[in-house]
Amino acid sequence: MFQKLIAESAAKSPWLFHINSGSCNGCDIELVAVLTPRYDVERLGFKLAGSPRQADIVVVTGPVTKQSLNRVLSAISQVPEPRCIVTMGSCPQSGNVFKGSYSVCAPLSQYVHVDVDIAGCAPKPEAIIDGLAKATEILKEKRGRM
Amino acid sequence: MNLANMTDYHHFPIYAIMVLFLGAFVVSVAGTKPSRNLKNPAGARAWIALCATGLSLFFLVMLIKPVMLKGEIIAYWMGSRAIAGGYAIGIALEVDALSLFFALLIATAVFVSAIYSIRYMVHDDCVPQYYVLYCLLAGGVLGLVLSGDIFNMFVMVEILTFAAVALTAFRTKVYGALEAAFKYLVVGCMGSTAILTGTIMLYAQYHTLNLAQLASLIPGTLNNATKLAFAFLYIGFSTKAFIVPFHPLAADAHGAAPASISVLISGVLTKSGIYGIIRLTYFLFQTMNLGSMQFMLVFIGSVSMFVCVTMALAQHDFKRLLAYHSISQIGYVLAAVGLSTSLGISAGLYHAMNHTLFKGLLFLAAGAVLHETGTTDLGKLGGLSKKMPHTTALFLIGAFSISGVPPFNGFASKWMIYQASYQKAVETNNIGFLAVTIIALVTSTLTLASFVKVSQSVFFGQLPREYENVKEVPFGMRLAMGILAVLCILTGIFPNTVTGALTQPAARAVADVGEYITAMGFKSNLPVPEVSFVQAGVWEPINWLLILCIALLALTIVAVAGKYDRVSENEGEQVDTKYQLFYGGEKNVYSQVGGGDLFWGFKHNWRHYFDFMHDLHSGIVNDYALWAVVALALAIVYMMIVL
Amino acid sequence: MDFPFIREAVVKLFSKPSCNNYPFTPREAAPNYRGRIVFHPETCINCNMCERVCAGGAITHTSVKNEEGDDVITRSFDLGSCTFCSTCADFCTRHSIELTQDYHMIGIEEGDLIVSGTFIKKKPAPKPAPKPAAPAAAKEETAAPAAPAVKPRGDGKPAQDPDKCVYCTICARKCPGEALTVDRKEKIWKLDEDKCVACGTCADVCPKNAIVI
Amino acid sequence: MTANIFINGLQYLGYILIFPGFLFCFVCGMLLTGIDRKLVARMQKRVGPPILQPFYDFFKLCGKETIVPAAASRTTFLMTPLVGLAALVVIQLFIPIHGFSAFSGMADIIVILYLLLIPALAAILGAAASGSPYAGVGLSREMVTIISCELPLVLVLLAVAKTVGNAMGTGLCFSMSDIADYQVQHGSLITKLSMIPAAIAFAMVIPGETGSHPFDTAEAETEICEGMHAEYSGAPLAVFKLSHAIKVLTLTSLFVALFFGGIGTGLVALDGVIVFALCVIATALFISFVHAVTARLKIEQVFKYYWTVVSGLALVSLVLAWYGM
Amino acid sequence: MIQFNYIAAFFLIVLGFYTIVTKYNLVKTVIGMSVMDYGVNLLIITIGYTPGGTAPIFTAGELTQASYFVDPIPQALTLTSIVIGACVTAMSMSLVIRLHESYGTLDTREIRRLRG
Repeated sequence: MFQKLIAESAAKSPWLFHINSGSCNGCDIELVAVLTPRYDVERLGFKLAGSPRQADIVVVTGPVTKQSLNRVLSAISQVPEPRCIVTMGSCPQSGNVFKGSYSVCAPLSQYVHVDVDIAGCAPKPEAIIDGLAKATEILKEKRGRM
Repeated sequence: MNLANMTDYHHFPIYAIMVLFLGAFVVSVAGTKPSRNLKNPAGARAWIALCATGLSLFFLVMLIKPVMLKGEIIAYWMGSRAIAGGYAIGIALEVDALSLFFALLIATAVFVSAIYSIRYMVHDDCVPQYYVLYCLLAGGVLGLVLSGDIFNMFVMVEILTFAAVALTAFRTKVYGALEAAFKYLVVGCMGSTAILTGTIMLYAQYHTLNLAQLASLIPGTLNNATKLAFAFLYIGFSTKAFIVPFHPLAADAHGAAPASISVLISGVLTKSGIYGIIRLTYFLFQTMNLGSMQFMLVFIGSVSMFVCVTMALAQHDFKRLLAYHSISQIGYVLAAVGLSTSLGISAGLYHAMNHTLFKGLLFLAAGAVLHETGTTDLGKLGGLSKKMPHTTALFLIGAFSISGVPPFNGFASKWMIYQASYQKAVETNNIGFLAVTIIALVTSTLTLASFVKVSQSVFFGQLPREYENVKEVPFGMRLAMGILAVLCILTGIFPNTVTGALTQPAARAVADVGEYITAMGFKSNLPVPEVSFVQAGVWEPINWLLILCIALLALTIVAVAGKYDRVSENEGEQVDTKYQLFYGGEKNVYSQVGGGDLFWGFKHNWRHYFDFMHDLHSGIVNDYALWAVVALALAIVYMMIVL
Repeated sequence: MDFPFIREAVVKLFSKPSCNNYPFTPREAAPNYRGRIVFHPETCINCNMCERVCAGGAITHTSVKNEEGDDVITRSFDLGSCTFCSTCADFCTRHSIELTQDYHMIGIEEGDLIVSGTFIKKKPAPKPAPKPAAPAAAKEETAAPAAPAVKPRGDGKPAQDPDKCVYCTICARKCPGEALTVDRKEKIWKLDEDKCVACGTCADVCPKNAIVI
Repeated sequence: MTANIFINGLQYLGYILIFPGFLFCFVCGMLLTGIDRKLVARMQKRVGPPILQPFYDFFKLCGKETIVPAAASRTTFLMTPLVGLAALVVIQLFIPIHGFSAFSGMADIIVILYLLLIPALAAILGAAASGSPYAGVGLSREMVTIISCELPLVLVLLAVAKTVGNAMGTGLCFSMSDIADYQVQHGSLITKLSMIPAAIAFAMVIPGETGSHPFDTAEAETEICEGMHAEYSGAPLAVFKLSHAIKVLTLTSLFVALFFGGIGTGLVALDGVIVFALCVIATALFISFVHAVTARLKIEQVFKYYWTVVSGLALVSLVLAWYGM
Repeated sequence: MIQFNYIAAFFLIVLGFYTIVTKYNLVKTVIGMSVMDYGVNLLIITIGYTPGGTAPIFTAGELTQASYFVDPIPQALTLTSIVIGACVTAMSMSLVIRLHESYGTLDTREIRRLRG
């Protein structure tokens, strides 16, 4: 019963950790917009965590520049299981307009397994909410597997 | 002399002193050549010193039953030269509960420190000489507190000052050791001179040096010369107790001396000063029922308390920081003793005892860190808890004790001090004593803050590379610390037993001066006082701890059942990124929050005060001498006006 | 310390939250929102203009020959690389690309974010009608005399009016299929029939209106 | 005899585990936190999380992996949350609820004042043991906050001791249960003139002690990565969150027990308890309100604020109490 | 005339204090300490002085009244005090030598590594 409670709770209280890997701040602003009164994801239990140790969902924005690659990867590795990695915006998914630059290491998916991609440049807050909802489903499923 | 006569407990005080001086003699006779045993360069000499201190402790423990529990006062005339013609000619030892209380503290500290020294002094040269001085110091302090004769007190003060100065300068290579010793010597000698001058003035008036006789003669015959003598004696003993304005000496001396000696300086020498002040104010002059005297002691105690704790917050050296805390705690003792209520005296003595225990423990822990890493700079150390887990645990016990965290002993005694000062305030309807309660409570928190700083910058935080190979200290050193830690916990958990057996008899002895005089064979018409130790509040740590333990047990069961401790940890030598610290994703960043900046939020508001204090503690010996002279002048003026 | 928000806090405590309760009440995007790309392959003429103008390099195509020899062209738009700038749609002469108001673009599996469309480009193999233009590959001189009689070719491919043409090479530079070769010195205007997709861009950009379709 | 001891033991165990103890603390503390979060959200014109959200958070964290950093000292790192929680529950046991306290006669207000240090100290030690530099910054701020709160708290408690002592004729009274009894007999302390500034000062201390806005510098998640809890994950973090929730409950009920005790309607049997509960909730709402309308202060401002404004109020109260008003 | 002794004694003590406080040379500080000691010794001796008294030695028959003796106890005390004073001087001089070795100066204003 306790396990079931935990699995149920896992979907109801996902905490986000946001990593900016060289983003233009467009996506970052949208992610913050999600917390504002109009969208208010806190009613779904979402919360921005300050440290990766406390997070369930890692949201990566930005084209994963060469400087930030190792930092991003180590921060992601510090998130305890079960965790879910979400790329937000086009940059971490492909590199977007920075594609092919000598200093950009995107896509992120060639280094870690990315669970959810939220497309958009920058994504609309509704799209972010949808993506995070998908991420919580994956989270619950992962918790069930543990 | 037959054996039965020799084992009479009346002889034990002198045995306790003799054993130590004999020890010093035997050690010095054994020569100065270090033994080939690398683990113990002093060889058998260390064991001789240990035996001497142990025997001394044994003799004093044997005295607990007659003196503490039965209330007997041992008056012991050396060579049986008792009173002749109403005047005490011979040299006397007089052991009442107060003397024995301090003697027990001293003997315990000395014994534990001797255990510690064996392994601690391994790296030093001239270790044989160390033990000579060590025994001299111990004997000097013990002689001071057991003596029934004011001139002998002076002689013992000189002996212990000498030994202490020599031991402070013992590690001549240590940064500032010689300088600290010289400052201590100059101001210490001014103090000794003041004691001698005061003694002589008393002798000129009353033609006796015996404490009991002086106590019976002085009251009611105060004239200017007596007041002058009182001021001189008071300042002399203040220098020994290192209370404000003599605290910089303590800081210098503690920082430079070996840790085993710092234990003695803070746990033993300061106590001898406190003992002197108690004897002076309660016995010789019996001035403590005067509001002005109470005011002076409480004021100086509170100032010491607060000034030294703020000075400690500004320190960057482990041992200097501890030294300032030491004086801060002595401030507690002085303020409590100055309240002049039985509860206050009992609380003050209890705190004095606890101070010896926990400050000894802390200095030994600092010594352990110094022994393994070679430095006590808070900025350079860090993360030692992984390498020295036992030392860390013992340090934390000491830190909790000094910060007054229940259920350790510091809390029990501080709680008594708060109550005593508040009760005094209510009884006398004097809001000034209330300020003492508040200062004491705030100081306690500041102390905690300071020790959080130490634990963060020495034992926790990140381990610097150069200390990768640090190991736990040898068993002998841990044993010494362990003894003190166990005593810290026991005296904290059973406060009523401890106060009943040790501090209340001592406080009763302080109140009952007439008994002290008559025991020596003089006449006294002082009434037997009513002594009560009633407190408004209760502190029953056993019940409280029991509940806490049950709660903790229940939690632990839940935690274990819930596989709380099934955690993922790094395996193997290489540290995976998952187990590295989160530092913005950075790898291997050496970043430790400096020990000095931890309390910016507090210090920023007090920056003018801190700047002022820093300028004031200039480190020039002339300035400290000037403080001593000014203090003497102020004391003389104050005594002349109020007494 | 001052508390500038006390009044607002009290007022808002008793007012309705301004939350739009998104996942439970669906929401339309604002007008002119540029969301998910929809591709109409049936109108695409494979001019590749969209690929050329795409900043993020999100548009790719693959070309496979089927058994009849026709090119099977698959054009795919990677939404995960798109900046939704709408330049491709603006440049598309056939209006095959459309940015809808659908913002729901979540990728979980591989390919969730790929929009693609396939069409078959008939092989111009027998070259039945536009025969005359075919030999132009080698003979410039023959092309030049035919020039005066400039008239629309009817198959959507461009024809040059040599009188008007100043050989500015803009048409060649703008041609998405690189079917035009213009040499300014030699005064040559040449069309590669195979490459030309009859998009009409050259006629649009010609400053002298020298190209007719 | 044996049966009696057994029954007594069982009763005390029940106290510890169920009523004022763990279960009660867990449920009530979490509910208070949930209400707080909901209310703050509403004041910001948000919908806010469900009231049961803290429970979800707690259970979710219990199911997460617990990572012990390589630089941390394992035992300290894992044990400190439990010690802090146990100490908080013990304090809750000592706080009398309308004259009823599970373990009466054992708690003095200064003891409670010092017991309140233990959870904070446990958190600080755990943070230090984690070795994180962020935790280092966090713990130093927490320590400064403790220092800041200590002075006003001391003054308030001394004023209370003096007031009750005056009324009881003993001069001073430290016992928590005596204070509660006094209030049941003579009406609550807030009705006295001298206690009004003290109550205000105590109410201002609560946000500082619990680390809520605007005094949450120690856990500033946006600047120093959750500060003290930067390296905590999984179950230990859940315990810390629970401790925080219980601390709110403890401080608010201490506040009510000190100043609003003994108010009863006399209409129903348990009126005192109900009024007590309502007062606790009202105080918690007040804290939420302060949370919603303020922004985080700098740590030196926190110190300054507590040592000037709040301490001043408390001092006024103490002086008034001293002269028997 | 005994008052001059007292005045001289206190003058010496104060002179010692003055030297210690105002002189920035370590050797002068040591001299100040010695002067202070001598002042105290003079004080002790003066206290034991009885006008017209003789040495406190009993030789059979010469003296019958002990009141003609000077007080012997201060003399014993003085001996102790002198010994201690000598020790202080020796010890402080040895420290001064070591200080000069490691600091290269005797100026107290430069020997202030430990402060604050």
